[in-house]
Amino acid sequence: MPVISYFILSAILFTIGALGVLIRRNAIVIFMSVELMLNAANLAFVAFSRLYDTLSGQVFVFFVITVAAAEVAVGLALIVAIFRTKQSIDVDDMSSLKR
Amino acid sequence: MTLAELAANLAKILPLVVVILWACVLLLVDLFVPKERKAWTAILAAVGMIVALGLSITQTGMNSEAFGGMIIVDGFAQFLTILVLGSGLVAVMLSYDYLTRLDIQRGEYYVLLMFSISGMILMALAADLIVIFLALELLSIPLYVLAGFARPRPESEEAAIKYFLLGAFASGFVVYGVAIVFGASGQTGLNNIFQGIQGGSVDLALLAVGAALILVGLGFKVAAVPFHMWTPDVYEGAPSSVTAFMAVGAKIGGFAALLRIFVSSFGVLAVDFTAVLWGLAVLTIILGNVVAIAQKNIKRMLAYSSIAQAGFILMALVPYGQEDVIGDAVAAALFYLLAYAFMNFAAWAVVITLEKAEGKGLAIEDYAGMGRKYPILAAIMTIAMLSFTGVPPTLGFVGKFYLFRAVIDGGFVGLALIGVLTSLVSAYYYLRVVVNMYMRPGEPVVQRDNWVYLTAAVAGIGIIVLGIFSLPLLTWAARATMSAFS
Amino acid sequence: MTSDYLLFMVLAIVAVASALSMLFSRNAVYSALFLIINFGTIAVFYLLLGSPFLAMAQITVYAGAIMVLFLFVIMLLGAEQLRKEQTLIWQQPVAIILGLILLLETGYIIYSLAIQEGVLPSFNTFLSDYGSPTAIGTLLFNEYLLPFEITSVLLLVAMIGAIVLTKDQKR
Amino acid sequence: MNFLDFLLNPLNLVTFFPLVGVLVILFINRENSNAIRWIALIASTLTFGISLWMLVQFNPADPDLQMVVNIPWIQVAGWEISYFLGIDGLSILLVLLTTFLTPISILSTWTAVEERVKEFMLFFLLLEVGMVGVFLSLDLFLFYIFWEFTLVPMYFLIGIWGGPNRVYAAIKFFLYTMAGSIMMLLAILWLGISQGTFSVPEIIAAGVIPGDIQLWLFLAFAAAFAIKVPMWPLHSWLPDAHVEAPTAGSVILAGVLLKMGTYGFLRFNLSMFPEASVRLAPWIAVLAVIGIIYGAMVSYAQKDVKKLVAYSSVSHLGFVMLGLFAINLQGIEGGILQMINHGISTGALFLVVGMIYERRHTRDMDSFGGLWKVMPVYAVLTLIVTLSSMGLPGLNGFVGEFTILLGAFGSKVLNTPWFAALAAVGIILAAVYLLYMFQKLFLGPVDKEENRVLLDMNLREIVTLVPLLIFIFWIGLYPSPFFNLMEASVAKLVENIQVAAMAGLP
Amino acid sequence: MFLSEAASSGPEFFYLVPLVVLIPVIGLLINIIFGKWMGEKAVGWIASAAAGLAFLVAVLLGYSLIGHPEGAVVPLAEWISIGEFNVAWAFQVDTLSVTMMLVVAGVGALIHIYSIGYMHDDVRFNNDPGRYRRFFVYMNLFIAAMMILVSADNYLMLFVGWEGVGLCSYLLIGFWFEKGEDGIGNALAAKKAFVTNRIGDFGLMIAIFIMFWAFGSLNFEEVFAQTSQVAETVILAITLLMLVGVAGKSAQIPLYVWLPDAMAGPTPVSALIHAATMVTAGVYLITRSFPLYNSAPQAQFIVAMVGGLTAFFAATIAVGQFDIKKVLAYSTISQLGFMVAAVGIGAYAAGMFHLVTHAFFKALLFLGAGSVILGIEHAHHHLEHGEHEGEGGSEFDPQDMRNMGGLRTRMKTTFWVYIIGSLALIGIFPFAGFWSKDEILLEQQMLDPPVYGLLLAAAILTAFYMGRQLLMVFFGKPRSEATAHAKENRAIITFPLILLAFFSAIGGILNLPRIHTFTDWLEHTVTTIHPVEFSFLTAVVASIVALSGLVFAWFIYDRRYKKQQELPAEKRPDDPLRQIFGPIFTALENKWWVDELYWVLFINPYIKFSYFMADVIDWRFWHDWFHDSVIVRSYNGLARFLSGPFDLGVIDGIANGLGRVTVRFAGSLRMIQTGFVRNYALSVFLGVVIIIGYLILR
Repeated sequence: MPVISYFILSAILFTIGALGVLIRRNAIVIFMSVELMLNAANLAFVAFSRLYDTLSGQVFVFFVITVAAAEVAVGLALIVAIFRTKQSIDVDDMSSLKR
Repeated sequence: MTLAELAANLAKILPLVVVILWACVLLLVDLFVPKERKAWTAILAAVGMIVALGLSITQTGMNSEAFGGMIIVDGFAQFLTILVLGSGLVAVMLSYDYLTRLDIQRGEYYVLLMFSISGMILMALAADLIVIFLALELLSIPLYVLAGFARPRPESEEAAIKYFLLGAFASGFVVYGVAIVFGASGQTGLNNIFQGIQGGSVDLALLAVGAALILVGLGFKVAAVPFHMWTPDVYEGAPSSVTAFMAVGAKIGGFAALLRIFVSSFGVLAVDFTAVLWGLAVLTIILGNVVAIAQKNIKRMLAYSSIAQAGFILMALVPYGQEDVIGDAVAAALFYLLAYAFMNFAAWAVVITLEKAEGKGLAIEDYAGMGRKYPILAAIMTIAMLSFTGVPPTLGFVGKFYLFRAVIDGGFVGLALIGVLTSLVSAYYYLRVVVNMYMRPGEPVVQRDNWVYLTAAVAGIGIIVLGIFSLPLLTWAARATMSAFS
Repeated sequence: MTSDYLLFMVLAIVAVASALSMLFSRNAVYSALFLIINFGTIAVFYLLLGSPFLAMAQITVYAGAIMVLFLFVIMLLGAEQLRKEQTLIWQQPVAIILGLILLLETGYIIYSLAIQEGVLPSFNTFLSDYGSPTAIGTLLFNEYLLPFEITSVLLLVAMIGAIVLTKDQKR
Repeated sequence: MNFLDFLLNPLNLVTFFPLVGVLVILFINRENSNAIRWIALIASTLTFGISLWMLVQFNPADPDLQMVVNIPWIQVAGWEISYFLGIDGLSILLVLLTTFLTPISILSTWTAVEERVKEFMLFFLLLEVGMVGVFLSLDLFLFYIFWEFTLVPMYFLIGIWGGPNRVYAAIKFFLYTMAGSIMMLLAILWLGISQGTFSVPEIIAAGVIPGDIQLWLFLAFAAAFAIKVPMWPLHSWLPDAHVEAPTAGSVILAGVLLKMGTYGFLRFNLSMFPEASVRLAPWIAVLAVIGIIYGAMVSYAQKDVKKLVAYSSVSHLGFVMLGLFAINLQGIEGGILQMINHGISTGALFLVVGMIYERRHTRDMDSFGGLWKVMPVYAVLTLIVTLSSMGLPGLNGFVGEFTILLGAFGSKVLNTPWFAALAAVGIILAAVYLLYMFQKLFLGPVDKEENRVLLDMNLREIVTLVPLLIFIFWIGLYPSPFFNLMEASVAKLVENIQVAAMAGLP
Repeated sequence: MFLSEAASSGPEFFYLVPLVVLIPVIGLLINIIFGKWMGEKAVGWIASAAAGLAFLVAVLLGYSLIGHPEGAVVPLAEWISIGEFNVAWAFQVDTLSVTMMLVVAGVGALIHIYSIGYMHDDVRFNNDPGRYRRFFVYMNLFIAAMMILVSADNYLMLFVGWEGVGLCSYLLIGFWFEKGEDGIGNALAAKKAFVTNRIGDFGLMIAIFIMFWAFGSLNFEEVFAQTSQVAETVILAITLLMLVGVAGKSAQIPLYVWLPDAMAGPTPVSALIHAATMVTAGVYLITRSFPLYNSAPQAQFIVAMVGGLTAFFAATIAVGQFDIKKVLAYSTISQLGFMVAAVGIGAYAAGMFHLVTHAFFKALLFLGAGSVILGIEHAHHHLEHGEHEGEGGSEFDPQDMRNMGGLRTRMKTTFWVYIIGSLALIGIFPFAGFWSKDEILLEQQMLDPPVYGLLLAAAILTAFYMGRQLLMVFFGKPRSEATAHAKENRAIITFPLILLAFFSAIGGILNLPRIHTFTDWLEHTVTTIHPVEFSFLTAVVASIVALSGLVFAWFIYDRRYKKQQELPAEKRPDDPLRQIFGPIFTALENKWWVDELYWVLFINPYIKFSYFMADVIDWRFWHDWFHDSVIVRSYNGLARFLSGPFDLGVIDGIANGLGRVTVRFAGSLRMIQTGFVRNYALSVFLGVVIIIGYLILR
């Protein structure tokens, strides 16, 4: 099982995640896409970690998961807060700051 | 790791530990501080930072590793630590009255501020990609919250969500970049990666891609074009005191990591990245300076200006692969960051005095008549603007001089030329503020705020005095660099 | 090897498909559910790659806690679907084209890596306790003590942040 | 050098003494305008006194730098920046001109500037510090600091106390001059890196800059100086700045700031890049001659007196440039003297224009006429100044222009008399536009009612103008003391250039 | 000779020479500083005394020269000294310079005295008595400048005087600066004089440059000593460029146009500056530079030709003028032509001789004319005041000869001195002009026949126009009320006239044939001249020519004029000549339209071009367009372009530009205005794609 397969898979997932950020308007979905990106990266990490027979990659993934959790807490709180004022979580509605 | 080892390691990062613990304690103490006495929280936060500052100063000359090489305590880290702590202190001074005015005075503000500062300090200390990533998050997440601190003001919330979503997006790239670097080298420690490269066991093409993605993520933090677009919106929407702090702090953090990573580990990639960094720097200074002209809101203008300033600092990274130049270049970057902190706080202090609730008083036209009515504030703003432009004898001039010198020394005369030309362009919009203050009639009303006045005065005088007597600072920056990268 | 390969391919297809479905689902709830599937497959990959600890973490923290939180918020806000109108018509095609370009670029990099001998080879056999929770735990509390502590701070910060952002500002 | 020596060095004193005035003024209530005026006047007059003391100590026979202050300033990580002041024959007259014109300008603002006197005087004294610093500093870094620093006060002088279009003019002034100086900044950096020092004498002494690079450095420095001068076609900021600036600002702008450009050519381009100077001299001469003719023609077609005088500066400074790049004794000495002459004559012209503007609040020449009848003293003094400006023999302008043209005519570097011959046409044209101006203002019948009641010059105005008139006659009739001051240094400069670059010339 | 013996053993007064400059300067300073508190008389007399004292010094110098004819150089002070370029304030005393000094100070003193009376009236007619003092200051300044010119020992100091007298000329022509055509005519005339002179000075200046680089000095002695060592072409260039200067100052073709206009100055000025002294500076310059001219024969040829042509050309114009002073002005140009022609062929003595005699009789004629004008003006004013209506006030021109006539009975002294002056000018034996002109004609006849022809023609015309003037002014009947009431002037005015008339009559004795006092005197300085033997034939030819001109004038302006008086008023021509020559007379009256030609060829194009440069090139193109459009607008444009997606204005602008069809499209285009997070993310993503793409591609 070449590591390349995992790499390819993670690249595809990462791109899909990035695309999600680019084309979805729902803030929550965008946020989920970011999570997908992180997961893609994690996958690569674990694969490379396996390749080099070291655990530091896995540890990194552990940290990433934790960070993701922290981000989710703040992010969702923000989204909720915004929804309270704007009654919308469409990011395109959040464009009063411009020019 | 034994307890003794742990203690020894923690001792090396004592300023950081103090800031974090102080923040935790402050969080608890704040519960007992009544709402109308939040000044105590502010003062305690400031004291904490002063303590950390003192501890950091005692570390002068230290050059050692901690936590198995994940942390490097050296002059570079110390320089930035002191800079960050100083900025934090100033941020507290700028914030207190302002928050009261906006009716968002809450103790968590200072706690979050301190956590963000701890992230920045960690960034300066970090020598492992894992730590760098964590530090990045540690500095960012409090900033996301702080940007939305003026909740439920919609622009503040909007700034927060934009900053947050894009920040998360950018950290996605950082993570993936770290993954690829790890894939190429099997290491996360910067020193290990460097040794791996020396040993020839690293695939450079893959490493370059990883480095590129890390560059993107950090470029986002320092607001380099084309990763800058959040900047104006967030700067405008966030409370001004936060913006002032963020403009300096996030840049320090971002550049600390960029300099550390690229200079200490990725020197071999210079063939690839010289051009990339060149392009980024050029795009950033040009776009930042040019678009700033079109701005009518002073916060947005300062945002673009900060983009441009980031571009200038990026210039220092361009010759990063040349060993004989890089020392000067990094020192120039450090010095410029310091100069930038001064100019930035001087300008923002004046902005804060003039800002009224509901975002009034932020148009550049609102500065009309300042020169007559508030000559000292106007003078400070003018000094800041001139320093941004790079007119001697200000700190900004010395900073640019040093930067361009390093750039030319590295053989990038064209880059320096673009740098000076865009400085010229920048004169146009910086002068517009001056024009409004001195040459147009108006009746501005300033909020009386002694701490902010003090900040403005100190920063303003510092810009001139340190501009003339810049030797100690230059020496400091040069020593800091020497201890880290030679 | 073949069975491994087959398993990998099936899971990979599931992962990509669920990711794409997440991407194109109109309904945010569906998106979340697809994402959970995706995370599940990734957890399986972790198992395949010899990290049972991470697989567990993935299922419990990610698929479990985080995604449930997502779903909860979606439901709470009643924001499953946005109004139909598209605001940025050119954003979508441009983004997709750029995504394709990025994939092409990645493909090229991987291709050029693949034709090089010795770079990114196949995996070795497992070491005895590779990826075991014990091993990872030891690492975390020794070598990676500092990052570990930082993550704790990070979580604390997130907590404060969430409170600050949602707490009603009552007198 | 101990501290007292440092403090009492004439160069330090003359540079920074105005700051004493600044400090005092800072502590005076802004309502108390008269006290502020007096302090500014006294401070600048004392500065002039100090500069005279400096003149006494100056040894004209010594071609080298004198009264040197050279202490390390920023010396770290390969920077060799010193606080390096010195004076020689090339700069002494310009320093004196600066300290001389400043009190006169301040005196001229007595009634013209009524608003924000405090700031005005602060900026003015700061400007003096910058200008004197420019002429005295010999470290490129220090020079650049002073050089750029002068922009700021001048920018405010134009922008706050200027005419209706002042903001535009001020910004244009700032941006144009800054555009040039940033090019110079690059060249300075390059020199600092490649030579390992920013000290001008050391760079000259080393003399190792290869020819082609000299060319680039020359151009970079020239960009800054040519805009400042301003040489055609970079003059477009000048009419705006002059027309909008308050009288005192115009006097200093024309009198001193423009000289910073020509002085820069002299001190830096000619001294540091001799080969490039010799190679590019004909091109500079071409621009200078175009400037002379062009400035004269365009002056003639102006309706606004101040604009006319402003354009005449383009013409006059063309002469200076031509002289400097004749690269012989006559040309350069004439050029330096002409800098002084232009400072005096054009300064006086601006003062004169300011006086009438203060009375009538217009500068349109069509709204005057026949003023000689109403204001005879004013007319006569203006006539003398006008004649001096057009180079009438016996007055200062002639000595400068003649020696310049003489030098340019036989210059080995320019190698053709045609430059001088064409430039001499500029003298004819100068008569055309200046007499036209004089005629429009003073001759003919008094056909405007409001002109009939104008008051002649008062004592203060006469006092402002008379010192300038004294120099107009003095330099015209007996310029030897002035030439003597510069002779040795110029001779050394010319010799250096000859040794470095002109060996192969016929 | 007794005198020379006495002088050679007597004291030398050479060291006094700076006084010729300083005394007038002192005079003018006294008048400037104290004049305000002194009476008019005192001012006038101080100025006159200054001129007189200067004359006295000149006499003393002349006396010393008799004993020491080699003269001396008296240095006063260093002036400009740069490297090998050394010029001093130093005075040359020799027979040539002292001759000039004597003329300048002598005639000058007389005219000063005359002015005391003349200006007293003039300032009152012009309603500005305050200007009296100014006049005398200018006059003294002129004497000083002229003295610098003639006493310089080097070309640069000469140049100082050269331009200095130009300045005085400017000031005095514009003395009544609010008068003249449209109130500005005089000022314009003054400017014209100065600028035209500057054109000449330009030539002289270039000549000086060449001289310095060829000879290494500007000192007369040093330059002349090296003449033989310098290439001929260089000397040719120097001499020709000097001729340009001469043409300017001495009003030769093509730069003579300023002199007629210069008559706008008060009459004493015309007499002193524009007839007797300043305009002869050119002749002096050529004489002074004789070693140069002698070694450049081509230049000499051209000089003589210019002189001859000018003499003839100006004489033709003089025939068609009605202004009493304009006639004299053209006559002066013509006579200057004679002198230039003379010095052009190397007849320096003849030229200088004519210069001296001309100074006498032309000053006399001008002053006489002034006397006439004053007389008429007096009467005119008297009439105006008496009748309270007058003859239309300002329309009346007291200088127009058509308003004169019959004055011989009313202004007897003036009439007689005028007759003497005219005869001297015409060259009637034995008046001064006869001798000097004869000498010129004689030399021309021998050396340059074509020019001789021109001069002869000029001589006949001279006689004709002077006859015309005499007849129109003094004979016949008065043609205006004012003329009819004109009275002779006071003694202060007539006294100098008489004195000048005396010299005009006997001036010839200075250089009588066979004695050659003047030639010998000058030979000490101008070493190449030799006395020429008197030719009876030439004298007779010249006399016949002169007389025939007079006779023609009599025929036309007496006989024919009287006939015309019988015609009805509307058919009566203002000048009988108009009837005879018709269009040619109109051409003469309009000065051959030379001024108009210059206007079309040079002045107007210059003005137009200046305005074009200023308005179009400099302002609209360079200042506005280049700065505002190219720099600022492209700059703003760039700014807007870069911030384009954020800027509605640009999108709207594009939409409008695209026209109606695309308006609907613009609705969606407008959507790209942003503030959208996703856009920002896209930008980040784009950056990633590009950077990675770059890494792959390189």
